[in-house]
Amino acid sequence: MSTQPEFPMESPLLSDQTRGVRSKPRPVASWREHHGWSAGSSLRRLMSRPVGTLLTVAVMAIALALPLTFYLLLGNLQKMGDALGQNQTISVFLQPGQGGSAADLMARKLRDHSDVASVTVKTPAQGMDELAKMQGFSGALHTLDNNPLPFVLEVLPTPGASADSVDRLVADMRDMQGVDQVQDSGTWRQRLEALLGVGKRAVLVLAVLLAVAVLLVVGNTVRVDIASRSEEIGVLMLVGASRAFVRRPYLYAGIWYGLFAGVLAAGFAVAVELALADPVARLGKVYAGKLQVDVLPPWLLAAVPVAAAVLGWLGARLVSAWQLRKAA
Amino acid sequence: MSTQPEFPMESPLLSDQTRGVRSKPRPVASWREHHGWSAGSSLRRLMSRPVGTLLTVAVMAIALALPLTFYLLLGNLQKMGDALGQNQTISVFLQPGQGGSAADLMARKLRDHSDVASVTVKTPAQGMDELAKMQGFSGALHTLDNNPLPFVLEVLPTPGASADSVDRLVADMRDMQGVDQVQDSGTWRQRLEALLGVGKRAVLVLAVLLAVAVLLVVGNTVRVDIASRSEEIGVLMLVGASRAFVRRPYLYAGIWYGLFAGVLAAGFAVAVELALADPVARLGKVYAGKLQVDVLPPWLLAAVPVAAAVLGWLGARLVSAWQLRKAA
Amino acid sequence: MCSPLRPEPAAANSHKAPDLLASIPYPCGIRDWGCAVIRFDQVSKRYEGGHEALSQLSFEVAAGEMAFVTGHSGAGKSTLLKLLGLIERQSHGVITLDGQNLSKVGRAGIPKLRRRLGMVFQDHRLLMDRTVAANVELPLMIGGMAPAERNKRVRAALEKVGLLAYERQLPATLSAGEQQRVGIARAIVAKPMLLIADEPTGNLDPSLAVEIMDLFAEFQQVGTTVLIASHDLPLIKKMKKRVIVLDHGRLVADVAAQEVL
Amino acid sequence: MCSPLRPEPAAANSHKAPDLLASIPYPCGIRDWGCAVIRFDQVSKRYEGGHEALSQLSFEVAAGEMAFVTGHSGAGKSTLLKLLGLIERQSHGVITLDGQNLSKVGRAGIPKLRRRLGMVFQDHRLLMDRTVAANVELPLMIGGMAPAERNKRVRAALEKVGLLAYERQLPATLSAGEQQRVGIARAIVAKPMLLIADEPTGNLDPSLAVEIMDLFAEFQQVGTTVLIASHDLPLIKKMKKRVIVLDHGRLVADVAAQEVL
Ligand SMILES: Nc1ncnc2c1ncn2[C@@H]1O[C@H](COP(=O)(O)OP(=O)(O)OP(=O)(O)O)[C@@H](O)[C@H]1O
Ligand SMILES: Nc1ncnc2c1ncn2[C@@H]1O[C@H](COP(=O)(O)OP(=O)(O)OP(=O)(O)O)[C@@H](O)[C@H]1O
Ligand SMILES: [Mg+2]
Ligand SMILES: [Mg+2]
Repeated sequence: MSTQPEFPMESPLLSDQTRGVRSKPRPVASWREHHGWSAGSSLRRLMSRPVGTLLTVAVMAIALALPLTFYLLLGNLQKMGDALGQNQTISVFLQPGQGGSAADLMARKLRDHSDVASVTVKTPAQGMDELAKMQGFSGALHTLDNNPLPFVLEVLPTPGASADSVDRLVADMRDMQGVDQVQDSGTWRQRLEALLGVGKRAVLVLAVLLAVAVLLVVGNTVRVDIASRSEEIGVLMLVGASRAFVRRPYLYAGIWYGLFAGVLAAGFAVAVELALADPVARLGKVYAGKLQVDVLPPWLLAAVPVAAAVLGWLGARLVSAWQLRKAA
Repeated sequence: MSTQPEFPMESPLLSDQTRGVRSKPRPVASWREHHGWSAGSSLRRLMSRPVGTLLTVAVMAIALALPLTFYLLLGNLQKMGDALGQNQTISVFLQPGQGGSAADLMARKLRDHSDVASVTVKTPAQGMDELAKMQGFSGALHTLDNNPLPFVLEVLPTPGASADSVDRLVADMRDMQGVDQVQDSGTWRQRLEALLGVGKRAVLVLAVLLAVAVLLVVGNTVRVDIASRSEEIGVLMLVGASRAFVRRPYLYAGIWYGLFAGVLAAGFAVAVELALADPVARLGKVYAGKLQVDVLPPWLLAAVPVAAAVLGWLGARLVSAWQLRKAA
Repeated sequence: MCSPLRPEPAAANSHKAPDLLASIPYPCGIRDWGCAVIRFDQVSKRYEGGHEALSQLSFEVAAGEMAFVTGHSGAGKSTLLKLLGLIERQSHGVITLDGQNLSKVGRAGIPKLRRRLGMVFQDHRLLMDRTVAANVELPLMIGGMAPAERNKRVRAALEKVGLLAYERQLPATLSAGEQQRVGIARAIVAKPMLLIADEPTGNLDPSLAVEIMDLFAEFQQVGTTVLIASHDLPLIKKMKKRVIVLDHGRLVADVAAQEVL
Repeated sequence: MCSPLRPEPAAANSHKAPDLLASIPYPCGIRDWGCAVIRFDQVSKRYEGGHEALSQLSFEVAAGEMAFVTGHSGAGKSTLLKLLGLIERQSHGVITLDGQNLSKVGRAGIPKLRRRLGMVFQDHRLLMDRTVAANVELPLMIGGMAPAERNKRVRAALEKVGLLAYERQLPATLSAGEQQRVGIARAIVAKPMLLIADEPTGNLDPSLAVEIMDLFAEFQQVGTTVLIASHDLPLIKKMKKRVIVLDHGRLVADVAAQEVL
């Protein structure tokens, strides 16, 4: 017993004289290492129970796909609305006394208005022709020798103009000198606006519900994940792991869930796009090719997985903070 | 040792001479008892972790509320479409030679048509008045001494008539003797039909997604529930529990989840109804009170929790059957 | 009915059912005294990893007999008991339990068979979210016993292991030895025809261990067959019961009760 | 530095640090030989249920000392060790560990403290979804050791408990005794300054138990303080180390190593 006893580990370890594990502090390297390990092991863990992972990812993907789908639908509705709105001309009837030069002057003035896209001058003769055609008794009115119709300006508002600005335009024109009457086929626009109003309100309600749903699904999944591994967490903390260390694999799991769900959701959205292509194309025919399907921009499709991963991380972070507080 | 040794349980148990637990077979009573116990204990278990239960129920409720909301939206859209459709009259221009009696005869004939709601006869004088008012040059046409306008029948199709049947009606009227021309302001209806076509297609796509989502959420929740209790299940099976016995509390948990989620979803749907009431009312004003909000019928609101409970039970049944197959 | 293949217990193996038992009418009535309840015939168990935990094991345990299984750590004691509870299946050979070939027991038959056994597990296997009483009550509940009788039996069993005072507590609030005794109470509460205990005294102090062993012996007195895996040699010697010794999965000694020193 | 309150070990208690140890330079260098590493001062622990598991416990364990804690099932052995690992907190009294008042250790300090301890748990506490080697590696990974050195140490520790062959297996495929030894390997792999073992030989056969105890003694030889809870009296007697005896939470005897018969 005169010789100093060896430390009861094999010889290669005897060279290190300090006790414990922190023989050579290497915080950055070990931090990087554990991040890599956490990412890898959490991924392997998800892969090791493919059915469960797929179920969870699918639920999250659907929650993510729905807002995308609504975005798509609303975009297309808006386009349709615009397309419908584009056909709406406002007829400005000049007073019977006003001649062609007055009409041209007025037309030029109106063309400068920011909400006006184009102005067409209709002579009394053109008006009579049109009236005859429109009312279905061709030729009958041509027998009239004295054309009683006034000059009419057909004003087309700019395509994007809102109902309000068009209303203001109509009021402006009513106040112009030499104008007898302004006829705005406004019910059309009014009806459409009302319809879109309902649609927008509904989409808003649904979007709120869905945002809540995404958060709930991510949070719930991670919560359950952590709850089912409470034993593992307990063991890790018993052998000296810090909270950050314990949490790391769960945060990565959240990121993975989000990433996969995001990719799947983007895929769903593209599928919906394709499903919508056919009816929208048929609708397009009504407008003789004026309507193009509104598709999701590629940047958005790419952003979805990233945003979902961030959301997954966030959900995992929140829930894990709350649950680890209960652990010893 | 000449006396027979007592069974090593206390005296009240010695009276029963048989071994094991099935001393007096009472299958029905014990079955009922275990059902009651399962229902109660699974409910207590859910209540003991309120946050987790609430999260799960909320996710399920949202998945259930969405189809309800779509049902509501589609119903209201359809109503709006009908309302818009109701304003669509078809103008039948008779040949110039046809007099008032011929017009009345034709009107009477048309009123018998199943797709026709009402027919109004417009005399040439009325036509001229209207034309004058409509075109904005009041009085000007009255100076004409020879009225060139024909008799016109204003035909209003029955409110619920489809675009197809109205098309057929128009074709029928075109073929009638003495009819010069039939003018159907059909683009209106065509546009609306196209719009509703897109909407219906979209709702179908979403409804499928949501049905999948409901099943996934229920299944996933129960799966995770069972996975996190795999140890408990193992213990129960080790002491002789049958699969049906082990499964029972999970089935009840599924029922409870479904029931709560269903009640919450019905609440959500009512909230959406209220949120929609305002814009629909505004839309209603456009039609001068013709439009009423389409609300969810009470039987549907009552059916949702029941259906959800059944769905929860089904999800639990499927997943538990699959998961217990893996247990020893 | 004895299995026809069975040699006379006293002849083939070096043990005999104690005379005392012969005088007691066995309540079950389906087996003869001294007849083999457990019969291993060239049983081997190779785990998936390739490790042969048991190899060519042959022995019999008579009805109403109490026997110890001992051996070093990893010798195969737990594996042997797990085969009897159908927790694992043997790779080769035939195991007969109460005249029933265990290889023939299908999935539906397992719960029925387990309800006739009382098992004490090396890792306790308690339900951590139910009280001690609820844990002990489990086999009775599964068996469909009436609540009043259940309650009586549970209290009797808990009293036997000295834990009646802990009735309403959760297992997590008990010491390891107390948890182990809850497991023992659960195993005996249904008065099984066969008691299988895996290291039932591993967490108990010597005097308590003797008490528990005496409890098992009491059960043997009324005809229950008892098989206990243990590495506690002093305790085993003290009990003076048959000892089956395993070494790396092989039966290396089978010492009859009378021959235990 | 000794805590100033500390009485001379040989004076206050009936034990003395073995002479042998005095000649060995302690590698850590932050404490004097024979100085109290563990100091319990009137410590009581009352669990939420109202049960008083420990009452007014006072004793010291010197640096480099090896001591057993024994007592009946439910005496409070595990509770005592849990207080040292900050798994439970005492209700009254002061516990000092290596000069640090444990009541003053906050949530952030717990992991740091635990990294300096090696704990063997009565219920093993292994991660069932990681291999044996990964389980043993845990403390090193948490400590941030480089992979190559980690691997060396893990193999050395597994070799010490005779489980190097099981390196790649999952704990579920090991026998209870093998699992227990994995837990021991995990406790020693980081060369802790204090080893706390709760019933480390409860699932081991007598000869293996002696081997494991000898391993703990080897650690003591290089200056590690070792505290072992055990109910295995023959084994404790054989080891000839200090024995602290609990009875219903009270210290009823504290036998110095030399006085163990
Ligand atoms: N599921 C399994 N898969 C692979 N090998 C296993 C499995 N279970 C046990 N083994 C191995 O079989 C051998 C016997 O294990 P068993 O549990 O029967 O030992 P034991 O005698 O009960 O030991 P102990 O006294 O330590 O409990 C051990 O070497 C063990 O590693
Ligand atoms: N979490 C807890 N809540 C309430 N009481 C507890 C708790 N943990 C332990 N006890 C009680 O405290 C007493 C001491 O428990 P402890 O685990 O320290 O005993 P032990 O000496 O380790 O026994 P064993 O040898 O059986 O492991 C026991 O009576 C136990 O019932
Ligand atoms: Mg074993
Ligand atoms: Mg203990």
